[in-house]
Amino acid sequence: MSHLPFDPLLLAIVAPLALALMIGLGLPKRWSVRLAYVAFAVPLLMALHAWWHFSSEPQVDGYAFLTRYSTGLDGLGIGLKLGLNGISLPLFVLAGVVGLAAGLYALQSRAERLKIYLLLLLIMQGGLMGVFASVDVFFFYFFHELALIPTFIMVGVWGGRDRSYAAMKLTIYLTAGAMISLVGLIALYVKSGAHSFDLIALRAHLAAHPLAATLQSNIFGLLMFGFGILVSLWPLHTWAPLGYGAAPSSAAMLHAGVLKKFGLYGLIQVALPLLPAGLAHWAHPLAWLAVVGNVLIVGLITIAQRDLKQMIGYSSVMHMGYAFLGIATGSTLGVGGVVLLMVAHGFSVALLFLLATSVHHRTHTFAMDEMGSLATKAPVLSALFVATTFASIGLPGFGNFWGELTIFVALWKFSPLITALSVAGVVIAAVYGLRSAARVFFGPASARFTEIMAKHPVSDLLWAEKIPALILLAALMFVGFWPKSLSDPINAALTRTAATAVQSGNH
Amino acid sequence: MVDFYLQLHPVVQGLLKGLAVILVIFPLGGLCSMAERKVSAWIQGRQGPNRAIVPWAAWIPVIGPFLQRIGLFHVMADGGKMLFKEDALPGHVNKFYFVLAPIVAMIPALTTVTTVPFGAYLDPSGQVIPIGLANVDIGLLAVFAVSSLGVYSLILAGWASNSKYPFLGGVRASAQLISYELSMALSVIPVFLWINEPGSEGTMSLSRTVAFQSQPGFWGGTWFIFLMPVSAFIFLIALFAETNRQPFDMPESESDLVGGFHTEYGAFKWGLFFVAEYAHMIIGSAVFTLLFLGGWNPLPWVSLADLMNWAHHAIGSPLVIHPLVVGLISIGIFLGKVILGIFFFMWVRWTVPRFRYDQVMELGWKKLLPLAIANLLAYAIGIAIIQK
Amino acid sequence: MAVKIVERKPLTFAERTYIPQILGGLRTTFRHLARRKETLEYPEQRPTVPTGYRGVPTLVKDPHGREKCVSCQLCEFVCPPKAIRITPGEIAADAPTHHVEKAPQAFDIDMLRCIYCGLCEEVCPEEAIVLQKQYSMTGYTREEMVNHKDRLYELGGTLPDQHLKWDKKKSAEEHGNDRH
Amino acid sequence: MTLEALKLAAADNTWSALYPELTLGCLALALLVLEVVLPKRLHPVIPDVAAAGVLGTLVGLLFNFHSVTLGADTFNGLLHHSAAGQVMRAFFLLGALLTMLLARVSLARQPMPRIEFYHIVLVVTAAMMLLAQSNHFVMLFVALETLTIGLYILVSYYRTTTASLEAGLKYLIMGALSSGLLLFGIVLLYGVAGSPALPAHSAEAMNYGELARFLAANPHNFLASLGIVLVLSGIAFKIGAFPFQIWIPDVYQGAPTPVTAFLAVASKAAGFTVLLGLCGANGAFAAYSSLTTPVLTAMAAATIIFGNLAALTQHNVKRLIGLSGVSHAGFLLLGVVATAHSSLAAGAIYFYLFAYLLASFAVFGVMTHVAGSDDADQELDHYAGLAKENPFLATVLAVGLGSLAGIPPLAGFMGKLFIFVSAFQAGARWLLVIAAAGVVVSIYYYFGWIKAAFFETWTPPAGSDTPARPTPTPPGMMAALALGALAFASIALGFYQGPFGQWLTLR
Amino acid sequence: MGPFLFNLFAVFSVVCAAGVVLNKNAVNAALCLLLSLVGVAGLFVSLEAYLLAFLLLLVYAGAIVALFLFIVMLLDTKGDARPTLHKLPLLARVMAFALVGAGVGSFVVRGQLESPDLSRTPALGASLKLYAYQLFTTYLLPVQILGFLLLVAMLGVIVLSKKFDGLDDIK
Amino acid sequence: MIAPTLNAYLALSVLLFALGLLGVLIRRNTLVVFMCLELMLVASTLALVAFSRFNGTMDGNVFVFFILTVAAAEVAVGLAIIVALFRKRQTIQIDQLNTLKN
Repeated sequence: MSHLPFDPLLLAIVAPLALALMIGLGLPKRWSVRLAYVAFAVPLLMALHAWWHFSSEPQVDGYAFLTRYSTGLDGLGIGLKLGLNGISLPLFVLAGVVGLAAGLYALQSRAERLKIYLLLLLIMQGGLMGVFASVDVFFFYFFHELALIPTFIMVGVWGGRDRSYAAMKLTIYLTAGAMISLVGLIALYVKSGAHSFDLIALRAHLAAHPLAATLQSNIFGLLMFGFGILVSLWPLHTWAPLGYGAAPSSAAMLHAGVLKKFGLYGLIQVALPLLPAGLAHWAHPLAWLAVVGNVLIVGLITIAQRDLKQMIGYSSVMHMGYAFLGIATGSTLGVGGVVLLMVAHGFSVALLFLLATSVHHRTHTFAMDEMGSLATKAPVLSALFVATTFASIGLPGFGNFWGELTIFVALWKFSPLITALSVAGVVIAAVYGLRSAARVFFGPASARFTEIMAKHPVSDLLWAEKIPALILLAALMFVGFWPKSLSDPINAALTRTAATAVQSGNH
Repeated sequence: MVDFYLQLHPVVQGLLKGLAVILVIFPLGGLCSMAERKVSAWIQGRQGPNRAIVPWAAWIPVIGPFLQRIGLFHVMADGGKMLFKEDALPGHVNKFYFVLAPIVAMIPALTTVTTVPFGAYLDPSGQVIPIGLANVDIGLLAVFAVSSLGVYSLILAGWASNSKYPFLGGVRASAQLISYELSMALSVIPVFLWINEPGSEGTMSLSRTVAFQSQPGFWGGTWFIFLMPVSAFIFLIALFAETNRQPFDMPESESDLVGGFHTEYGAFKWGLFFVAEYAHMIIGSAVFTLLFLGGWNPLPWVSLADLMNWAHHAIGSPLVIHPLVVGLISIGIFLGKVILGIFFFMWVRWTVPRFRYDQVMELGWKKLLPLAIANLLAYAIGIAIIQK
Repeated sequence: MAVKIVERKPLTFAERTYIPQILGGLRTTFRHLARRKETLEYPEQRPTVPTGYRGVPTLVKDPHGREKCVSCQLCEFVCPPKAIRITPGEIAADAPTHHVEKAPQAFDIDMLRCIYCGLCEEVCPEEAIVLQKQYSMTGYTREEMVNHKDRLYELGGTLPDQHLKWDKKKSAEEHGNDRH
Repeated sequence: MTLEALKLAAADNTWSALYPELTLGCLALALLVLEVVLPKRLHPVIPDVAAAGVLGTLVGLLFNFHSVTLGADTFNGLLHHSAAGQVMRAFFLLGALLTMLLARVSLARQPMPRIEFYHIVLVVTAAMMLLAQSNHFVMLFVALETLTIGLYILVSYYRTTTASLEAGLKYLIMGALSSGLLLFGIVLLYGVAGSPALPAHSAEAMNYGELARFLAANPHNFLASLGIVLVLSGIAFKIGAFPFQIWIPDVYQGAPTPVTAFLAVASKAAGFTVLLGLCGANGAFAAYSSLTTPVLTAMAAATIIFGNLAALTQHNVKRLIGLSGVSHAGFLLLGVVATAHSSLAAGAIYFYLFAYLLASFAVFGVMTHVAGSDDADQELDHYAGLAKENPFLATVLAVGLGSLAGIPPLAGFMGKLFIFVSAFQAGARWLLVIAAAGVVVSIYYYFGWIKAAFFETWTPPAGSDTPARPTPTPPGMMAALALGALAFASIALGFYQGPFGQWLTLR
Repeated sequence: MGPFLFNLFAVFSVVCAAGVVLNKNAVNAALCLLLSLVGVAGLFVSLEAYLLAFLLLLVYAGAIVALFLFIVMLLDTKGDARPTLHKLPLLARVMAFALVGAGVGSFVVRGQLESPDLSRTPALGASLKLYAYQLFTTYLLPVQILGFLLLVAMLGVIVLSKKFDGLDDIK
Repeated sequence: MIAPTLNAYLALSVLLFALGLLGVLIRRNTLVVFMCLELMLVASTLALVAFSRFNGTMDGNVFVFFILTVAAAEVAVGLAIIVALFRKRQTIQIDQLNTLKN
């Protein structure tokens, strides 16, 4: 049991939501801001607490901190069941860290109507914590949507160029994805016959009574495409760069960094263990889609980008291709790599968005052609940006490296051809990453940037920006230097689920 | 003769009945018009029509002058005039409906007569058998239903005339007739509540109401006018309104509408309206007699059977209780009451001035209807207590 | 003097129902029903004509059967509806009444115009025009309704007064006015 | 028929079982009496009396939820009391209460008399409550007609505007036509089921139970089938299902906004209670499910498709919400289709209806406040910049629309989820696909509305001869409280269903 | 007598009903409706439902159609000003005819019911008492509801057509 | 001569109903449309009475009461609406009632 007199997971979810509610009911701005620090910190503290105590906690089927709260739908097998296993734990921590960083960044951003902005961000944060703490598939989905809604509004209200169009497109794509995955989940629920959305119960039930192979592949297809849209699987990815390009930085950080991982997380936690035959059916199509679409095509498109934020958006889409590849392998190694990549990419992409916004504050543009020589004015910013770019390319020393490496290793077994193609992607990533860094920070300043610099004095990163950036960078480096701290529980959990999956796959 | 009649084809029987009705109602209507002239004259201290006579009647010593004095031949003269006068059809009217309206006026007038029993005879076992053309179980409802169709003639006449006064008359008529139907129907419900005691066969038959009023005993012998004066009062007023008689003759009030719905009519078509109005009056007072005045019973607490038995004892001849005699006597008594009723209509006409139209509506909706409802409630409760 | 305002009496309930009033009316009319009829059955019964009745205007003669009218035309002028038309004529010189000078050559009274006002009678200095008790003048044509002189005399007849003004005048002319 | 039999029959008239309806009836009469008795300056109190009475009835009903008559037939089988009936009673009372609250706002802008409105609402509500419990065609017809005729009046209540009268006339003609169809269907069923030549004929074939017995014994009777189809089409009119939805946009637009809300929610719900009573699992037509299921399935599919597609192009929000209501009817029909094979379906429909009630009234509440004196003229443009002018209304609107769209943390999502689950349980997969697509499409127009309120600013049209848009009425205390409560309930019911959820899922 | 009356009234009511549908003039249509109702009332009589027959006359013919006629005359509409038949309405009309025709046809072909022997089935509709018993015991609740319905209808008509203070839409 | 069987009555009532429906579909004058609606109701009552008579049941006859009352209320309200609308628009042709358009 937890050493705390309360449920840490529930607190992590409720704290931001409670503050959001209070703000909604009219808390004064001063208090809102003060309490927001607490509300963003609490989830991280709870996540760290959980991480610290994870191994020492009693576990049920790999899950620790299990508690169940009835919401009145016990008859349907729905209940708020919270718990963490080896896969969700890193992501839970990720959510806490990125959430805090995004929150801190938002608090210093002086956005107009800050209260509402905070409110939405807090809802997002609460939802994110809920997504990864839910054992119940229904609530897992539910919290995701809860976190997703504020994104639309934030893009629509605080967004940049084309925000109205972007918000609309985002909403429709993501809702469509959510609907498809919902249908898949319902299908799973109804066809499993377990009368429960509880993942543990479902797994146990399906281990005993596996579904027919065609059914599995159908449901897997629904989940794959549904979740795939949410994770920007090619060719349904077009919302992502547009949305990220328009989104305010904190929203983009949280969404790209954490929320987007929901789809992958769902595939790993739900689809892989429960529908092994489905994966077998879909693995190759998925892998080809990912490598050709996400990695190569999107990679090439990324190179062609002129807009910094869009570039980051496309790069994020491209990295998701690796994650899909890892899932397609279905092996413990590959999937473990995916989880690692998810965590590392979460940190790195959030940091990139943060830094990109900071760049914008100084250059008043996202167009890379109109920048240059920022390093001379803002050395810390450029250092951080370059480091993060390295991380995102997958250079050793950062979490991404380990993730990608394990995926490639696992992929080799799956298909050498695809491996070769995907490795080519790394080269592409290096090209656009380094080129962008070079364009923005080095080389001669463009005419326009000179003009801007003349008007606005360009400073280096302020402390208010530095702190969230450093938190993220620290986390990124931590994963890079000590991946074992994550991979152990991941592997343990994956082995456990793989065992059940193999069991049911044999039927 | 009766046997011969019964052997006829039903359709022929029906035709004969219809013919009888026409043959009775038309002259009756004429007689009523005569009566109206006489009564109005007498009330105004005049002699009334008393001059016209045809030569052959003048030769009859006493009767001839008498008929002349009471103005009988005026009726004939009028009838002849209406028949032979030029029947003008104004150019601006809707011809079809203009011609149709008076005919429509006659339909309810003639149809309702069939459902009204007008006499009774004693069968060998001493049972009182009512005489009527059609004895239907829902008699009164039939009368109401068919007479409610009378409104169409007024609406059509008013509309087809294509002229504003007739139109106003038609509009007034339709509103007035519909308005008063309500209180009329409500006012008679206590009567039927009273006669349909629990366990009996439910009926709305008019002859049954008469039979009830001829039963021995205090309640049974009472006429309903004593038992339910308010009902009778409401019914009477509504009857005035339904027949468009003064003081309710809004549809043709000559002081503001020239001639009302029949302004454009003349000659025979006008005559039909005229006859229809009197037919309605006859039927109205017949129904009133049946419901509230004991029908063919001679006096309150003295039924027809009592009278005939007493006469049988007094005279001793079995001829007295021969069905034909009893029938004639009962018809006589009944007709006497009906005539009294018609007289009352005329009496009121020459006493009470005409209402204004808004007064008519107010009286109907704001006075009579609540009164009728209150009356109904009171009797419903009272009857429930009495017949417990 | 202090003004005293008399309050209007509100109607009592019975009065507001109007039923007693209507019953009263019915009683009144019913009483009339049985009363003796006031109607005069005209051709058979005739009204008694009172003295002073202004009936048909006629011309009268004196007890000697002579015309009284001297066609002074006063009646013609006074007649409001201008119903009278007189054509004066001379009296023949050999006539015994030559001294009267004028007599109507024609005297028409249009009965379609006459309003029986009696002004002609009043104005006549000779009392030659007199309203009779006759009240019914009928005819089939308009012409028939114009009373000519002979018809007027026929209707009027002789006025039986012994005054005989013109005789006195003549004798006074002849014998001197001894009375004066 | 003897006196004793009569007394027995009369004894079955358990008036005490109808206390909520009787209260409403007496209250309605009391309003008229009060209008006469009270001096004119006290008349504004009368609507409050009505609302308080309804509230009292609602509270009384909830406290006596498990009254003694539950599960019994009263009034010689005219009525059947059940827990579902109690729930719907509460539903209609709530609907009436909210309608009255909206009417206070809306009627204040109109020169029409007030008290009659409340009177009619009360009577109509009582009729709906009886309809929900009717177990006999005579009762059904009489209650339905009382409800419909009351609504004719309410729809054309703002007789000073042509739109209201036109809407009233259209509703009248369509409503009367549907009544005619329904009636003829009833007559056919009654006649066939009473035919002595057929097995299991009954002298009291208007009773659902007797009819169900007859239909079970005569599975392929042409006349009975015809009757069923006619009855269904009559009901389809009331709920606005395809192809009988043509009246919806016009009538919704023309009717006074509170009445539109009442129509959209309560009237539709009444139609569905009838439909459930007839086509539900133990309904009168259960034996003919081979006929009703395809009919209803086709109807549901067409309704969803039509409603959503037609709503896409609307600019008048009343038409928009009307057509979106059509698609909601489609979702509910989906639930009705599922009742035959899913125990959850009926509960799902009830939940959906409740969620729909909360969300719709929230939206209509905002519409009432945004509308000007011309009630029919409520364009999407009028909402531009609402978030700046009145953030409270905008938030309530967003919550309401979100719930209608079925966005997760809100009650509407739970409703859709239940419907989808039950539909999947019943095997209506293609319907489910259509429904899911419908949800995505619906997001577009709902979000467009939210977008107008939040993301756009009002600019008067170029040709400035068009009059300025109406200024929103700031909500009064009661209205604000009610709207806040509705929005809050929409959110809370999404998270926590409690005893209501227990009842739904375990029935 | 029976068949004769049936055929007479049936033909009469159908012809008049067709008159309602096809007549250009609204007044004619209303009168056709009236006659059709009279025909139906006659059919009721031939079915021995006397009370209903006369109620039909009293309520429908006496009040409802009179009201119709009243309104038709008040509004003085000049018949159906037939609009030129556009393509769609024409199509709709043809479809309407086809639909209704097909419905009636299929009904006549397939909707056969065995006709019970009339002499052995009791004519319950002839007895007034039964109506009363049913209305005041079994169907008491609907009767009460109808009371409210009528009240509501009355209020509605008042609201929709009365002249109120401050409302100048009715002169 | 057609024998007055149940089928005959039924066919008759269906015919009347269909005529009413047809009128509702093809007529443009709202008053006439409304009349046709009433015709439909009457056709239903005819079938109801016929069924009651031939099946020897009572419910149908009683139902007719309710139908008649409902029809009366419906007509009253409907005509009030029509008159009110006519006062506003001076027309009752369905085609011309097009205030409500998107």
